Amino acid sequence: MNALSRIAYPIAGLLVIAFVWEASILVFRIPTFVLPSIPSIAVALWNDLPALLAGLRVTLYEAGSGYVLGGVAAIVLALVFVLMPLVERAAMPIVVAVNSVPVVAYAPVALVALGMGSASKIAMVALAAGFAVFVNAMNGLKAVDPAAVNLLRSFGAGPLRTIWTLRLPAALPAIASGLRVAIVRSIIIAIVAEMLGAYAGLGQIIYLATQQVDFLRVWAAIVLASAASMAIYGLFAWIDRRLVWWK
Amino acid sequence: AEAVSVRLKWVAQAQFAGFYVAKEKGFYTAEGLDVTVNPGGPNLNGETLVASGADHFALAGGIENLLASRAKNLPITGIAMMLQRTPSAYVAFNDSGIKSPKDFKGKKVSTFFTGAHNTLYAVLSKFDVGANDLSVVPQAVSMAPFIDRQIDVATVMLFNELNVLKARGVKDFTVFRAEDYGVSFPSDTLIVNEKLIAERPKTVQAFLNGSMRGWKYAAANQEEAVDIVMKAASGLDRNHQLGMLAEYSKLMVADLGTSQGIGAIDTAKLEAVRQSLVDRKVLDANVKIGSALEPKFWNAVPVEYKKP
Amino acid sequence: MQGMTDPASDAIIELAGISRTFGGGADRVVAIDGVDLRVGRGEFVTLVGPSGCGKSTLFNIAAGLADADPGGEIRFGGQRHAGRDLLGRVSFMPQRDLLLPWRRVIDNAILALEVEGMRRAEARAKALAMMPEFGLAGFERHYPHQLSGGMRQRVALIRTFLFERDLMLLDEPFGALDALTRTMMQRWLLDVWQRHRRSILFITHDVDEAIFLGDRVVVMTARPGRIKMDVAVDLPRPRPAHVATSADFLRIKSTLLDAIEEESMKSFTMAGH
Amino acid sequence: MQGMTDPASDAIIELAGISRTFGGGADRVVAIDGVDLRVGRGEFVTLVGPSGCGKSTLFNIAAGLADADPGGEIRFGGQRHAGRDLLGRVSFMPQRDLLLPWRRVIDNAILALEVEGMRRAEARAKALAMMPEFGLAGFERHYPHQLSGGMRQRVALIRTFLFERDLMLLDEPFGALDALTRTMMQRWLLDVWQRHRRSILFITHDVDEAIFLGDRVVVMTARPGRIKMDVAVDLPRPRPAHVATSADFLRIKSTLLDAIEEESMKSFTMAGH
Amino acid sequence: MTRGGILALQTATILGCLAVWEAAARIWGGPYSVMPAVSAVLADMVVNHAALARGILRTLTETVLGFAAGAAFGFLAGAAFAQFRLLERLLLPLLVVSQTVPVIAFGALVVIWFGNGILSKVVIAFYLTFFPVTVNTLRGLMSVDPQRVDLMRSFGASAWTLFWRLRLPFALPAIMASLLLGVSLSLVGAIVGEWFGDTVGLGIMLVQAMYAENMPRLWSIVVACGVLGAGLYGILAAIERRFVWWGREL
Ligand SMILES: Nc1ncnc2c1ncn2[C@@H]1O[C@H](COP(=O)(O)OP(=O)(O)OP(=O)(O)O)[C@@H](O)[C@H]1O
Ligand SMILES: Nc1ncnc2c1ncn2[C@@H]1O[C@H](COP(=O)(O)OP(=O)(O)OP(=O)(O)O)[C@@H](O)[C@H]1O
Ligand SMILES: Cc1ncc(C[n+]2csc(CCO)c2C)c(N)n1
Ligand SMILES: [Mg+2]
Ligand SMILES: [Mg+2]
Repeated sequence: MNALSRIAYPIAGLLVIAFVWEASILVFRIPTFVLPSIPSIAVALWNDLPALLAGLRVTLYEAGSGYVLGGVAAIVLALVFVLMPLVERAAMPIVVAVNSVPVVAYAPVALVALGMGSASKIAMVALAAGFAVFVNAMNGLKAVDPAAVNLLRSFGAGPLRTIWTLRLPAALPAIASGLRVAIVRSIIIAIVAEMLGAYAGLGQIIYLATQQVDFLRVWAAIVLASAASMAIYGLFAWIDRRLVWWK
Repeated sequence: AEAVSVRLKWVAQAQFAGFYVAKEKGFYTAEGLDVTVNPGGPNLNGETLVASGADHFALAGGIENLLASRAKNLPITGIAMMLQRTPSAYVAFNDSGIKSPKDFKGKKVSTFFTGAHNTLYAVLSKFDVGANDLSVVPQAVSMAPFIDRQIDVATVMLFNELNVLKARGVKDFTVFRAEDYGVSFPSDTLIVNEKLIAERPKTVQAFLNGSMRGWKYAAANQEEAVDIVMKAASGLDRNHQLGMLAEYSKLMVADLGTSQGIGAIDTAKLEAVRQSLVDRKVLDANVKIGSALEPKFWNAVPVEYKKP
Repeated sequence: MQGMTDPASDAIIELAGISRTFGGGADRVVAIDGVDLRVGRGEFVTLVGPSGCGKSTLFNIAAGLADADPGGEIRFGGQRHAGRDLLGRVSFMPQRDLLLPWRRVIDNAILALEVEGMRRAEARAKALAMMPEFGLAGFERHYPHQLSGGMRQRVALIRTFLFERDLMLLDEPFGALDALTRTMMQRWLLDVWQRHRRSILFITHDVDEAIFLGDRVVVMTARPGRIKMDVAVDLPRPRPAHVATSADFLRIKSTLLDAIEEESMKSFTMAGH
Repeated sequence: MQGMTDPASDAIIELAGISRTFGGGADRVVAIDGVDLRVGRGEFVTLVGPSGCGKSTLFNIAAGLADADPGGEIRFGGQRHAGRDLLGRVSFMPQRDLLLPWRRVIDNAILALEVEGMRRAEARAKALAMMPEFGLAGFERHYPHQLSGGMRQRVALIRTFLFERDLMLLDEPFGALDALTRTMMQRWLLDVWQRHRRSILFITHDVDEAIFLGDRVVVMTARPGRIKMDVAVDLPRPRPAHVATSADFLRIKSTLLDAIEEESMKSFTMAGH
Repeated sequence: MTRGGILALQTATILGCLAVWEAAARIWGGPYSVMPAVSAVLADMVVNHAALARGILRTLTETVLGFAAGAAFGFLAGAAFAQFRLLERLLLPLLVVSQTVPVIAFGALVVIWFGNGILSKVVIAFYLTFFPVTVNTLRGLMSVDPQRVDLMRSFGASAWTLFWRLRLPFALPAIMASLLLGVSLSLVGAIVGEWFGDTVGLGIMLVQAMYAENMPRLWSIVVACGVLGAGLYGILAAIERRFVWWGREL
């Protein structure tokens, strides 16, 4: 697939969405406060752009920081677990339990403990993004041919070396897949966390606009968030394709 | 019976006791209605739900929210005002040196940007404090930032956050009521879709009759009302709910609420609010109170259903 | 668990009473059962036996990769060892090539060197020099999936040879090679062995190869694997190609074939159990 | 693209001018280059050639799994075919066993039958009957990772034999087997071939095996693979084991060895390019 | 290590963590601390057990239904994309777009389109679940060993057979990983869904406790969520260990 079609198909897809959107407004007579027309959203986006971009910056900062923090922590944790099976045995139930609490359930705790600033959002994003990466990393690190592990051990390779030379490269596709799913989720979690209480960010803008019945602004903020997520996802998909170079 | 639904502005709690009581006591059935009470939640907006027809009625936000909705041509109309007085107030610790809203100047003040911020600005303007003279930040969920003194002044709902502070044993703080400075922003508007008014005015009347009756009963029988609410939404803290209903009732029966009845539409107050919003340029001058509210249904509610 | 040294022994490795059982219940398989085997310093021992008799299992134990059932004893360099101590001290070539799909040929070849900590450039230079001799010149930058079966095996061979240890355990290292490539690899191996005085334990299915290469040929029984026969090959070295037609060679071969045949037949007659 | 029938030909498969190039630029490898090869109906043709010369590549093309470079022609049963048409019409055993790790031995064995749509119970019964003959009795319920290398290969063999087609393509089917097991498998194969009049194309590295089994032995050149030599083996069948010491056999063997040696050497001298 | 030993180790770890928590809460925490003592949380759970049980049951139902729908759709989409690459190129980007939209911003739309009942919660749980399943199914199906594909094709396997006999088993480990993730997301979806107007469920109890700043209550619900999530995760993990034990071979 060449670069052109890689862009062309999503754009074709977006055009289809746009068409269905506008058509259903006309056919089903959907009022603007339920589904505004695309041009009116575009106008709102344009008019509010400075404020929205400022919000986006905050959201991306929180999402990015949390993502990096959570991603790194998840991979490190997965590596530790693979390195030390006893630790894995002991700690896995705790990790599963902590991870099984939906991030939104931590939101109140995070807000009260870490305040309404960025710290609480970063913590929540780290937790959510980390889990996605962790599950895939564990899966990838463990799905290694045991015979290959034995070969490396016969060369005198210790557990660290085995991880670096064998498990990590073998797990790369799975980790990349986790990272890819996690990045979009990071942005959403940041927005959701902001909706529950924040000083700034797209989520806060969306929450306030909802309360103040400024539906065009809600849509403009969401379109901006989606566009940013798409762009970042595209970038990651591109990197991901590079990662699995040997196939 | 005719099925209709009402959307609350928040999750089930004593703030909405009247609707639950009316349902439980058969006041709606007596009017020939089968009412579903739909709770709200974060990111739900009663104005939109009623405008779209998803719900027939809603207990929506303050009058400023209704005016803003009208400015955006949402086909909704207010038919009653539950709170005759501003439900919000401001708290500051005594040792902060803040003695009056004038002292908010240069301080960090948090408030709900859900409409309550308009009240704050109106209070401040009484003291010639401009928006740029202090730092106003959004307030959410928790009073912790205030208790931990990260914030100098916080906003409280008289029927909710203030009770939370008291229950937690927080002392030595002063409450600044907007009302005390002549800022009266009636709140908790009961709204209905325009189309329903046009097509089924009897239904609107029936719903309002039952609701007012329910509210009157709830205000008069608070213990029982809270029990009814708690049956609808288990897991609530009873004492907290009792406190909520007590305060809520006070705001409800204040001013016209006493003289004319619960839910009265105080046009003079509303006009003052409208003017302050227009002055601050957050509302288009073309939006008139008359186009946003329709008092005829409330006027037709039998007096014994609404007069406390 | 390193015990006392036994100066009397000049064996590099000595296995005594080694057994290994897999699974339990209905699936229980006794792979090897009380194997005693020693390889002297500088000795080239070849190991033959019917398919599935436990040769690879024995190798895994000798390389320190798998534990034997309790009761046996492994001595390495005269000292008693628990299996794991041997990791990194034995140059082991497994039956499957186990090339890493994400590494180019050259980087698969230097895997052991990398583990040892050699600088990559240096290791690559060393491996690069061996490529032509192994018929892989021009394929250094290919990935394993772009190679033929025999080429993959040769990459695994280079990888093993670059991991220079006193004892080499080679599990059918030439199985996928054609006759001539195999002959060339044999020459190469003998050369390395003689020049560096390595000790080699070598599994093969080719009796000719076993005799041609070995100082001794050890025959294993059908499963459960035991040592059935241990034949010294007293042919002078270097052995020319036509040694395979010599009377001595043929005599040994026929002894071995009889032994193997007897054992192989068991695998099939046991069959009807 | 099925063309007209050529009644004059009694070949089951005929390859004409088949080439295959991999990669491009610096990595370009011409694996095979203009191969002409025909296998007659009921004929047993063995194919030998240096490692990496393109034998497996040729098989993949003949089985319909890979496309040849444009220009060549494949005729199957007298009709011209595009490669893919041959899928499902040729019994193909690849060089690697490719057992499915999640299936038990018995279920790996019946894979082809299952694909054909046979009822599982029936297919299992068929496979079960073959287990003892392949020395796998008692291992039906094991998983592939619990088997030795040679046992895995035998499971792959059963899988192939159960897929009964007029043409069999076997890529080093006995590579991992010991001498005797190999002999037994050879007998088995010859039996199937003769009883059912199958046609077989068989890759091996063992020249003895090539001569012992084949009606013709085809020798390929070093890469790029071409047909170097096509030797008819006019030894009467059934061939006893000791045929390997007969003068005719040895004559053919020496011809072949010379040819292979010449080609193999190229792989290594080309090396220094 | 024996089964019993592992269990003992795990129990000890959990009890140890709880003990540290309790001690820390008693030393540093007050009655309104963000982290109340374990004992306080337990006491609240006892007091509130009836509501808690009702909440768990409701949320569990929503989660399971949403998860089942999401897993099924995610799998079908991934399988369809693997089979028809054109479909993938056309539609996968749209699914990606869908995942960039924060649903909870659309409370009103969800209510307008899916009503106030359980359906709207299930839809949101579904919406959060299906994407990782789609991605991993696609990835798992595409990463199948090409030589094994060739072998099956040589047996004349149809695309259908190839899928059931080879691609699917090969992809199962990756699919299972996504289900483990998906079940947690499904729970998130159910909880968030309850915020759109409901009276029963852990999500709504969470909101109530949150705005009343009732920390022991909040934690008792967090614990309930954790138990629920861990239970669902545990069931899936057990299924994985039992049925999808094969990894990959080089
Ligand atoms: N992981 C395992 N689990 C169960 N049984 C096993 C396992 N590994 C090997 N076995 C069994 O042990 C026996 C010996 O296997 P091994 O691989 O040592 O044979 P081998 O002599 O190397 O055979 P080949 O010549 O075919 O490679 C076989 O019967 C095999 O089924
Ligand atoms: N997918 C591929 N990409 C690039 N090159 C390939 C690929 N497959 C095979 N080749 C090249 O084609 C040549 C022939 O390979 P093939 O597997 O046909 O050899 P072979 O005769 O079967 O060898 P062997 O006896 O070692 O199995 C080799 O040089 C190999 O590197
Ligand atoms: C008019 C009005 N504004 C703010 C609050 C305080 N409050 C209670 S719940 C909640 C979340 C909003 O959805 C907030 C901010 C209130 N009770 N009423
Ligand atoms: Mg073996
Ligand atoms: Mg080959």
